Amino acid sequence: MEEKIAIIEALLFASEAPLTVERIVLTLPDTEKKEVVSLLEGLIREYDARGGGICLREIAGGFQFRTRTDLSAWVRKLKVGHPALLSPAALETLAVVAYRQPLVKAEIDRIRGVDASGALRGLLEKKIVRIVGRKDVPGKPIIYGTTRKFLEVFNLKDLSELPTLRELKDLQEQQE
Amino acid sequence: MEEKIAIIEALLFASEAPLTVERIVLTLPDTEKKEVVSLLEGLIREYDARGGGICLREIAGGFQFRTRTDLSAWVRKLKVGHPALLSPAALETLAVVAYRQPLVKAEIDRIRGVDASGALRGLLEKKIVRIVGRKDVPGKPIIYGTTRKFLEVFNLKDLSELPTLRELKDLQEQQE
Amino acid sequence: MSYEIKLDVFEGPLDLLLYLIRKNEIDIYNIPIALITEQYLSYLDLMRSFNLDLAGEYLVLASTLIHIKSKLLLPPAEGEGEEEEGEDPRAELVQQLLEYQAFKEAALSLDKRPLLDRDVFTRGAASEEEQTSVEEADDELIEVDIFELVTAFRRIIVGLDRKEELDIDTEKMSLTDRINEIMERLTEEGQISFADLLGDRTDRKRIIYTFLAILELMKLRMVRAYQSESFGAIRLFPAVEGRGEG
Repeated sequence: MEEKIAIIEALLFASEAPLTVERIVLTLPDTEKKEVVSLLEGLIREYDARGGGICLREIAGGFQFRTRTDLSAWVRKLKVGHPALLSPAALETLAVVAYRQPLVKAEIDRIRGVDASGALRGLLEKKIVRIVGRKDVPGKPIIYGTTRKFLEVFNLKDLSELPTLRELKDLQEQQE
Repeated sequence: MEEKIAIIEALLFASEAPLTVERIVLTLPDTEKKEVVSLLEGLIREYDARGGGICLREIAGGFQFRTRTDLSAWVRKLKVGHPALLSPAALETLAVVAYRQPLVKAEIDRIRGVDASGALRGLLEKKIVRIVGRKDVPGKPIIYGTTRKFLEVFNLKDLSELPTLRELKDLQEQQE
Repeated sequence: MSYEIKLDVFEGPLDLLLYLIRKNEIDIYNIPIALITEQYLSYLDLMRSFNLDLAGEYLVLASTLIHIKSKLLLPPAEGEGEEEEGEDPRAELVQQLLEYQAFKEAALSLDKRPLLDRDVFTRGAASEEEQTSVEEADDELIEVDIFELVTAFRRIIVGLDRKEELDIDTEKMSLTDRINEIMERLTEEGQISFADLLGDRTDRKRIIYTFLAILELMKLRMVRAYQSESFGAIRLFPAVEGRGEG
């Protein structure tokens, strides 16, 4: 394969947004716009003829590799059960619960300085936080704690394996 | 092209992380692990023979499309900002963790002859190193190890692919 | 001075020592300690004169070198056979240097690999499927690191009263483990006796933590404890029936 095509292919693949012809021309020295367009057209034809899982398409004024549309059902199947990430709010709430449990929501709100209802609901749904019980005081507030799944997610034998703030501080202080 | 290969190619392309054979088998019905492996090997050969801008590689226990190493200068030109490079201190610390894991910080400090806190923290933040657990000795020190991201960043199939550490010749032998 | 630029590139005392050994083309197994000690110390002086922060480890190695040097000057103790594998005072240091050198080389070879986002790149764009959110699976996997969790906690705590920073001790966490366990069983079984809670595992630590956990739960008004007669079985009940968010 001609080296120029290989370079364009690498650029297309690594680019975050659809790649414009202008951008390719800027990156490759001594290359005319016309030449780039014809190389791109060649690439599109090559991938289409090959009939593989990927194709090159002109999108939003640029060019981008995509999975073949008729294979989307398979790709969606792959995405199910993809590990979820915790939002910063969820992570903070979880941290407070983990280190201060068993505790009531009012205490979480106080420490975080914001209402933790939304984040807490999400954590309950994900089953990493649970209702431990209720307090026998007026209002019967709910007490929260972490679950066994929490230990699994963080790969901990038990809660005493949680790193302490002091340990984190030790790691930090040397940085200056 | 056989439809199965096209599907696998689409899955590989769509997956954010290196895709394991197990995952492919789970997604494709009536497909044996052995068959998937041989199809993957075929794809690797096909892309290599084609000499285009992308190649398929076995990384971190899975398979992933990557740009060809020798085209890196071109792709870097396209990407804004420079990748966060690891400092020599970070690399040394990482080498010790990679070869001696699971291990505690005191062992890293001993081998490097300096306090590794700062470097270790940086590696934890980059998610190249992680907290594995605690050692069951007085003080319960934290044990560290490398992550899957370490394999992804350093282009490794698994830890056994690390080049062997230069043999530490026994002092006595050497003197004879 | 050729070594001016070298001053802050050392990764530590061992690195400096290796540099001196290489510079002098010395056999690492047979280090002329007097010469190396002298050069090492003058480097430290130089570093000091440039007001560079000298990590304590540099001084530790300096004293080790001086110690080895003085040992080598002493005549061998009487009766010590010549051919015996006499302890070379340098042996430990050499071993340490060799080990460090091996890792230093390993670090360099790691850096020579095709690194992600430096030499190789993965697909840059998010695929169409990633952009549209996927329905959450029932038993969802969560990808998060313990280090992120502590960092998040520290971020919050730092803004608070210093008292909050009182360290989390592992004792408290062991207690919390027991509390969670007790409450879990209480929700399942409705009530439970102290003896049941202990089960077969009656080691001292477990008895103490179980007892402390119950006291804590009573203080928190989460359980009630009843005893039908003196010295009779203590039974625990949830303080408030029912669960679920209300």
